[in-house]
Amino acid sequence: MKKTIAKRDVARFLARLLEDYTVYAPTRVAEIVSFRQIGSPNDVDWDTLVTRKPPKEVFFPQTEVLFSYEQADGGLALRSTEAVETERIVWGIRPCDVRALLVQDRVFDTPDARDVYFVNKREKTTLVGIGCNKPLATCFCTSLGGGPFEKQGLDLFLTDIGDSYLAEALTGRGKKLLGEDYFKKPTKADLKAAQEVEEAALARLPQPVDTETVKQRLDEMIDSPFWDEIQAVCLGCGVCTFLCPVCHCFDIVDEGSAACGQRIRNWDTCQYCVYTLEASGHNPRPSGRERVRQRLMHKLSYQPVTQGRLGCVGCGRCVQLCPVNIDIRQTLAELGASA
Amino acid sequence: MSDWHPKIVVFLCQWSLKSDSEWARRFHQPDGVRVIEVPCSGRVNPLLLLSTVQHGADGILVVGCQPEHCHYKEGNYVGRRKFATLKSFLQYVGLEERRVQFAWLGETDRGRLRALVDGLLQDVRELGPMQELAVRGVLPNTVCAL
Amino acid sequence: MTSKARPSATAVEAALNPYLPLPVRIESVHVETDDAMLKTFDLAFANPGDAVDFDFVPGQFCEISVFGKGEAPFGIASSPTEPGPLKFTVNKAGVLTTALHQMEEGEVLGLRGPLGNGFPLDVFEGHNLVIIGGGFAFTTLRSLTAYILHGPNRDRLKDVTIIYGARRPGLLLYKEDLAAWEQRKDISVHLTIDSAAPEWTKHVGFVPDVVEKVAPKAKGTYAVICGPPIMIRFTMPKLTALGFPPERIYSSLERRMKCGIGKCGRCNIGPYYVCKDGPVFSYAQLEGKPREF
Amino acid sequence: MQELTEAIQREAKRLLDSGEVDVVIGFTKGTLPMRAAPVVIRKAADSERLVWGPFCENNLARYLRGVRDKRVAIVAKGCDTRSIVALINEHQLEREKLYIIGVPCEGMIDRRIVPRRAPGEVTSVHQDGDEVVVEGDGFSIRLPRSEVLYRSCAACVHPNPVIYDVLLAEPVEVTSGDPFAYVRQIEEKPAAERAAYFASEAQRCIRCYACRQACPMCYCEECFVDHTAPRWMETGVTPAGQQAWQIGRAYHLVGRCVNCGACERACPTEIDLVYLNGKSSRTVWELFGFEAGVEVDKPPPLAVFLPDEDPDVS
Repeated sequence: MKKTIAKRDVARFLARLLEDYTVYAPTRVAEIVSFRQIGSPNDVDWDTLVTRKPPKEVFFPQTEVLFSYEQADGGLALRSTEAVETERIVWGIRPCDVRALLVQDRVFDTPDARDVYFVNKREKTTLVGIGCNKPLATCFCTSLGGGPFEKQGLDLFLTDIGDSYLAEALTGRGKKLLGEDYFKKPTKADLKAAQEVEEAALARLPQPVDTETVKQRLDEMIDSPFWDEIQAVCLGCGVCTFLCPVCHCFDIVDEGSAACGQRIRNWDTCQYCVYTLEASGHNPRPSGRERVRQRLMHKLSYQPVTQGRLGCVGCGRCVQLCPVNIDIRQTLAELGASA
Repeated sequence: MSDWHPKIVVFLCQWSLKSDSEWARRFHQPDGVRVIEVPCSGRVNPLLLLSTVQHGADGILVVGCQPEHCHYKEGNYVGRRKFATLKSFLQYVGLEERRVQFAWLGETDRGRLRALVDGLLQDVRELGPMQELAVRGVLPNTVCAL
Repeated sequence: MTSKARPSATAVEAALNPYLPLPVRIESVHVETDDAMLKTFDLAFANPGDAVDFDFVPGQFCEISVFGKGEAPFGIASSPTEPGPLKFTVNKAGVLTTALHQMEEGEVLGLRGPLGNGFPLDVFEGHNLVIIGGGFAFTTLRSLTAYILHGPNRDRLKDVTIIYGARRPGLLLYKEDLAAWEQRKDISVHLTIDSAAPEWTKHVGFVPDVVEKVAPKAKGTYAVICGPPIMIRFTMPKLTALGFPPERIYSSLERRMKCGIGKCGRCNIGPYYVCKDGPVFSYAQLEGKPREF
Repeated sequence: MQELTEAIQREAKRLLDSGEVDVVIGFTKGTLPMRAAPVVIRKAADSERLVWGPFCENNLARYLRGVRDKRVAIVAKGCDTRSIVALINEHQLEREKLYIIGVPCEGMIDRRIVPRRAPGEVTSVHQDGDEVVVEGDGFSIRLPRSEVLYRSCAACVHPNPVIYDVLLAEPVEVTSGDPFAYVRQIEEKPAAERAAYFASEAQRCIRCYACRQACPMCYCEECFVDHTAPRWMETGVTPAGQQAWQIGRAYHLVGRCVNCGACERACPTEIDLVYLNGKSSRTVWELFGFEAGVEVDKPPPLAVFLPDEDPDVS
């Protein structure tokens, strides 16, 4: 189902949604645009295409309490924080970030172990996506099978067609939102305009990479000097992984005493030396070589097997923000090039 | 915060005032004062002070021996430079000057420690509870009582 | 395994939230080695219903919570055939294990599990089995051995051989069990220490050399090997020389783990998670994967 | 710039060809506008990959700890050489194993400020005298270079290498400003305002430790933030944990920081880190007249003392 909403009505529509939902949207704080809970439609930043931090933190916060514990008189009381009360909306999520969530779904929501903290939030959330009319120079979703107007995983999809948005409901949840008065039947011109922006966006983006070849080559490169070249300049910081919408690794720690405290989880990264360091002092990934290899292999070789999806969606955050300009697109180009 | 009572921690060099562990026990500790003996004021890690503040202390006093009287010859000289820079740094990030105090005491200064502790308590009472540097606790409503 | 009685309330909750530990009580603590670096903790479920629901196979592990210090994975050293508390043998190494070593009878810990795959007993069935262990990596091997020797289970395997070494006699784990196994006719036990010691009448030398000396026949035999990396590195060529193909050599891998359920990522080796797809792997599975273990 | 690039390439080629060094650490062309990327060159033929320009923002001294076993040449601007001196003074490097290719520095362009002054996505930036030409889809603007320099560069008083084996250009003129003017701005605020400011900056910290990893002086085998016994601070992105990390890191650099600003440039959430480090440098200057990394064999100020000095403590 497709409808349109005039841009001047969007703020009122959002205000209406805020009555029933907790809404997360891109907001700007000290020049950094990230998804945060908004209190009013005015909080929304409409201009930023790729947010600094990915929206994964709405479902998988960087620091999250799993439960609090208390021990007294030989008894143990645990209070879990898994329950999610209110319905949520993530507003303005981009197709690449949605694609990343679909990978995370397959990590956190498996038949043998459902991560209730992630799953409960996912189940309570309506995703309102928006297409990317003018992809950035660092965007490469199309290299990896995605696209600036890909709709999979979304409930409602918006296309900016000038003075209004074309809104397409993709699920029952999306349809429910389209029920509001602000939405009108689209004209032929609206549909044509949407098609035109989509074509224009695609023209700005790179060609697909042969990811199957990339995987095959990587699998043969475990001992390759290739990794030494990357390691030589990699700082070993967590920027690429923390800002990656797909990366899902975490650490679990207790904050508190034996008597009472909280068990929390924090984002963690394979790029840190201490990530795999064992209490004995043994480290199965002793140098940057193994660590840079792990990141790329996990995304491009292992995840296609374990999650059935690539661990990179081409959002370009790691490309933009790597302090030493390590660029995964170069790796893809080198490995994906026909022999 | 009418039910607030100031909490202060004293890091006391075990050699200062020729004190031994007996001395600390004899020293009457008012409510809210915790005296921790350390082998040398030079050994007091700035991170320990930060951690103490974040664990709920409202004020800190570090006591070392007088210059030239360090049991380890120069521990307090090293400490002196460390604390001077630390103090200016903590003040810069917004900690009130009187929250963290340092003193060098000698054999004849037995009465002074008491006065310093009382002074710090008084300062902290005036300043109110420590709020800077964010007291620990991931979710405020589930923080344990310290 | 057969299905059990209705789960207790706690177990239901834990089944829905895989991160919630079940309360267990330290029933007893036993110092295993003469350097006191290894202790075995007998843990009993605080809620008896939880024990009923706890089905496991040898080779599986649990995440044990020491509240305030966190969680760490430990292989289950007791066998599912042994009634009573679960056994965990813990080497004092880091923050959590040091805290655990200081704990006493009656104190409460948390436990999540059983986790991981365990030894492939159905694969071993009808074959000979050689169990090779070194140092304190004998915990799940104890579970495996006790399981095999329990009642009719023994008939499911042909010859069973154990080769177990430690630096010196005082560092061998489970001395009473070893003594009892040595008395049995249906299992051959080879114990070794690194260098000769007074009153020691058994093998002297490193595990790889004893493997060579004992020379278990490879035909129709599976090998299970657990031990420090250096032992495994030198034993593998011996096994290969004896004719063991990689698909008939199994090992239980150790990696730092947190979630234990394949989410947190750190025990990833190639397409596997040691916690979820292991910890027991055949060497055939590990071929061509990064040697990150 | 082109001349310097060619001079660097020639020097690198000569050093590798003659076998004088095993590797050359320098910059190569980046993949984005306003970026140059650190590179480690091992073959003389690869020397042509080296570049110089207004985007060589990383402090390359950071890489020296990874190549201690080799004879190394390093392309170094003023701040890089100060870090080298500081590392030598802390016995982390041997001067004899290093060949320093000194490059006078005119200051690096802030890749975060420039896009904010442009009307659209920036696709190309180059320097033209005292101006920076910024181009993108349908626009081309010129900005005064002095307005788009990194804060640390604008305040720099050591743009010329303080130590080198070869200097590839005439030294640049040193501005005689107050190197700590930006610190003074903060100092003048009331304590509560300062506390609020640093708390709000710290709040953006994602604990990626890019600041630490980018810093030449952060060479500890195990960083205090990773200590588990004792654990000094909360582990997560909580206000207490974030602030403790920021303060702990900056304080640990007292008398060691050379104010290169590499930490701030690496920070993905643009935390004003130089204000923290700048303070520590200002303090050691005021108290001990010490400036890090300008004099070989002058030990860091917290490693020494003078018995008759009297730093204000009480």
